[in-house]
Amino acid sequence: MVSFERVGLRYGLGPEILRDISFSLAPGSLHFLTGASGAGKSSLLSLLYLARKPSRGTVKLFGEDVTAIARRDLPPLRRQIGVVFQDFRLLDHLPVIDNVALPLRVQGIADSQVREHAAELLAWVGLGDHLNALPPTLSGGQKQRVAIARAVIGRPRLLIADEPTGNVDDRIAVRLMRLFDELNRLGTTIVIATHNMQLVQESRHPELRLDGGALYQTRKGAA
Amino acid sequence: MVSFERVGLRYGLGPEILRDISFSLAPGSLHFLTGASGAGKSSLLSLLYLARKPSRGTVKLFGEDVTAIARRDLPPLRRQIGVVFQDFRLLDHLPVIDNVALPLRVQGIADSQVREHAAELLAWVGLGDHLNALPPTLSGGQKQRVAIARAVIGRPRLLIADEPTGNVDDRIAVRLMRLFDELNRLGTTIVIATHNMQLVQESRHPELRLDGGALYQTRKGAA
Amino acid sequence: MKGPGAELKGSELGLERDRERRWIAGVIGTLSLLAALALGLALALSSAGSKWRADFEGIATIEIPATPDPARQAQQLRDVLDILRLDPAIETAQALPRERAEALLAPWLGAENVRALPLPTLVDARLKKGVVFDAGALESTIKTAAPGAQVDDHARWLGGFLAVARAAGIVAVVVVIAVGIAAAGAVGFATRAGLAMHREAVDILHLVGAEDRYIARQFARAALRLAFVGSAIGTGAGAGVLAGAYMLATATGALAFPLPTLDPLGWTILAAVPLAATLVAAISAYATVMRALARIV
Amino acid sequence: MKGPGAELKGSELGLERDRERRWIAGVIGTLSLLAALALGLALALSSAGSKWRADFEGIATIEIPATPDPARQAQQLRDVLDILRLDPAIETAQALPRERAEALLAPWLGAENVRALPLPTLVDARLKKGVVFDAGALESTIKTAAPGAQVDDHARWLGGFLAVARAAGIVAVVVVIAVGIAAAGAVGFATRAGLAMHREAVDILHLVGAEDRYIARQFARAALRLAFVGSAIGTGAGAGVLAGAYMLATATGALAFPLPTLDPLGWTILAAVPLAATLVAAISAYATVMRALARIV
Ligand SMILES: Nc1ncnc2c1ncn2[C@@H]1O[C@H](COP(=O)(O)OP(=O)(O)OP(=O)(O)O)[C@@H](O)[C@H]1O
Ligand SMILES: Nc1ncnc2c1ncn2[C@@H]1O[C@H](COP(=O)(O)OP(=O)(O)OP(=O)(O)O)[C@@H](O)[C@H]1O
Ligand SMILES: [Mg+2]
Ligand SMILES: [Mg+2]
Repeated sequence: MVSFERVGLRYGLGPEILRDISFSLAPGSLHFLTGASGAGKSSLLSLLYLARKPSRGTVKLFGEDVTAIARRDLPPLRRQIGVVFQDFRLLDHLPVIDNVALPLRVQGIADSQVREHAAELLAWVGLGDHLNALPPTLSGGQKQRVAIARAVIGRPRLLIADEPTGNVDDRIAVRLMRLFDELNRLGTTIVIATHNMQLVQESRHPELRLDGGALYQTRKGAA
Repeated sequence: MVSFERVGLRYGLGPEILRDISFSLAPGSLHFLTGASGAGKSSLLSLLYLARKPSRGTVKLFGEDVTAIARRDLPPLRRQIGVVFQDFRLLDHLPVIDNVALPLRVQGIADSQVREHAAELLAWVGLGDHLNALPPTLSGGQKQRVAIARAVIGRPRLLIADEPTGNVDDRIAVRLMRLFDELNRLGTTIVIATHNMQLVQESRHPELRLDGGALYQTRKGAA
Repeated sequence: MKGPGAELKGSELGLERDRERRWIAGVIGTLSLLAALALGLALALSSAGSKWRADFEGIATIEIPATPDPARQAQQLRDVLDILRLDPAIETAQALPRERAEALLAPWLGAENVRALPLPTLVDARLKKGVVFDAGALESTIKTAAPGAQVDDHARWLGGFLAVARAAGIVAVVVVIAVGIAAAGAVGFATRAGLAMHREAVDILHLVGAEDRYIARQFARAALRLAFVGSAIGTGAGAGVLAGAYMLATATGALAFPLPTLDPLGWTILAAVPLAATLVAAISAYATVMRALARIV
Repeated sequence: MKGPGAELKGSELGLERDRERRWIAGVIGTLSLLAALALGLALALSSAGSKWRADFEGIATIEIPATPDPARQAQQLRDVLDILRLDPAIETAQALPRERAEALLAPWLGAENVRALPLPTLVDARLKKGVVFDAGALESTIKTAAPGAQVDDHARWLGGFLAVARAAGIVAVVVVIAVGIAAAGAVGFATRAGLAMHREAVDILHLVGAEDRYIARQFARAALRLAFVGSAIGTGAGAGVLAGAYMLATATGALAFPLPTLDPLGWTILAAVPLAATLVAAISAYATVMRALARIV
């Protein structure tokens, strides 16, 4: 599903943020990605969701070497990946429902179908009565849930979430984890970066820990 | 220091987010503000840092009724308030050190003094080696610490933090809480909105809880 | 707040709400106005050229200088007419009545005085079509009969005028091409500015799987809309100026230039200006976005 | 990455990096060019007016018509000169030499023929300063000596010309005012667009305690910079066009208009155009921001 081979990443002429990272994720697995602030979690995830290419090494996704892929072949790959960004990245001038519908819209799927589906998903994350709100009028936790709905609407094979419980209280955090679990059971491979150690410890899923640019696979477990 | 009298807040023609809120904060106190996502924490704080006026009721700050204040008298009041926003609100095109220096700069204080002070503060929050980085190149937790440094550089009498530990791990969360405690001991009145119930429970400071638009003062305590 | 279904298809970037880029409509409008005026002027000159050529091509004028002796001058005229009748290139020849010359001088000398004056005689000769006419050779021959006589086949000034009209046509084409390049450049600039402004939204679209052309289409559509409005107004203003100039010219009778108000080809060419401008803008925006996006990951 | 201290004071909004608003320099430039041309033309006309007035005011021309009898015409001239010498409004009077009139007609009739012709006689009369001169009355008197004689004191065409120059001056002032209003409007529009673009940054500045005028100053500074560059280029181009026109006019000798190349007042007025434009832009930006900010919390 996902495999990194001796991957290194640096920004510009800076030091290597990630050094010699090798790991692979089995289809249908769920992993937590942990590490101190600035350890490189978001950076590693950005390699996974194809926002940048590694400085060295190989990243394989769904069996394809994405470091060698042509630009025009990226969109179909990206459509199989759902992402919840740490800073949400919603389009402020579009109503919530259109933000959620975006991944289907850009594929040219008919509006009527898309909106119904988006409305269902928003109800599912508890925002059924905010369909037409604009993102700037939402609370932090509400935005986060819109971001999650957008990430899953395309039924991605790989779901990536960066700190998805950072802005919600424990009750919602637990609910979101159950939601991720459910998607995982339906076959989606999931990677969740988080600071919430309680969440990690209470879960049966394995943890990948970043420290000093290296990746440690602790609790080789259930997946 | 701060007192709310029968304060109500609605956005546009929507329902009242806050209803009949009355409370007061003693000088030198530290309060947590809790509540579910969407309960109105950020909204209440925005009344405190003078970003909006309540729909009804009276808000007094430092003894002045800010609901009746003239526009031109706001800046001096705002300079006595430091804010850490939930979404950081850094200026992306300015280096970190200039972002931190901003509150002093807009008061016309000489650059030389300001920069030294900003550099010290950044070292104090653990970003001494990122003085000239631009915010988009920082990790989530790093941005949050820049936002905190900016909030305290003006030695505010009132410090308001919205989810200041949302993007950092427990180790840094504890360090930040110690930092707030320290500022509080030096006399700063502090209000922290948070979902981190562990943080609240481990602290000796009182909690204000928002629920259904009403405010409940639990654990009337130390302050 | 907008209701569901209230937004336009393909408005994810919200480009249509950018007031900052509306100046491009003004630029395209001004350029269209320029293009319309250049084209209109060139068409006017070319149509005037055809008319003047029809009027003056095929006519030569012979001037026999004034002499104090009217009888001698009359004899010279008869000799010249004889020569002209024998010339194979000349169809007909006819002396202009003396009144034409008198009318020219009357304001200077008083009509009464002029009547007593010796005046030059003018002869109009209609040339045969398709036969080469050599004004120089004819002049030499005529000078034997009437010393100092001159032959003017209008070729010099008509040729000069036609050269000017041709040059104006070339200038108009150059202006239209320059205007097209300037419009494409301005739209390219505005599009790059728009890309920079919406960089974040473009990133989001990419990350949710949008193809470059999906994004480029939105910019092309926005440019198309602005360019169409601008160029329609600009071309309309240009056509208005041309029509106004025509009316002024006919009203005062000051200009001999027939303006191409009723030339259907001319109006078609003018009407094509906004369409061309719109097309140029849309293509420029599309190409700019595709090129810019190819440079990012 | 910028080192500490590398950035300009007061650049918190980063307005100087907005490429989207650079068009305002082009607009201000075009408007300045317009203002410079309008002013230059008005100054040229006014200076030409002074010169022509100096040349022609105080001179009257008397024309005695041609008669076939030269002796009679000479007698008429003598009579007219006598009348003129007695007129209290006339300082001196002098007949123009016959050659002047001959030169005018030679191209038409041939120099030889003209020499034998009866021609009208022209007399220049210099008027006394401060004495009222009645051309009509003089003409009646002269007609008794020389029937058909005409007196022209140039007042009509000089008056017409001066009226045109005055009208041009008024038009120039109106153009400059309109240009100023348009510039202020464009800057206001661009500033509102800039405020919208940087709304978030403006909010941040407010929340950390910045006063409205602190923010307004940044916009004023940005507008000032753009307007200065634009208007300097535009006014320079306008001055170039005026200088080019002057050179062309003097080289071809085609124009009798002396252009104000060396009139220090004229150049000062032209030099004031970019300064005025810059000032207008800065003030408009400042006022726009202050007004817009007063409307938010
Ligand atoms: N675009 C960038 N350019 C330069 N440096 C960057 C960029 N993005 C991140 N960095 C640097 O890379 C390091 C790792 O950042 P990253 O965002 O991956 O950390 P993280 O583990 O996600 O942290 P957090 O838990 O705070 O979100 C940081 O030191 C950061 O300053
Ligand atoms: N600008 C706005 N316009 C309209 N509604 C708004 C606006 N800002 C907030 N709201 C609404 O007010 C309610 C409270 O929002 P608020 O951001 O205060 O919640 P919160 O307690 O901070 O939540 P969170 O923990 O998720 O940050 C939400 O339902 C939100 O949709
Ligand atoms: Mg991160
Ligand atoms: Mg909040």
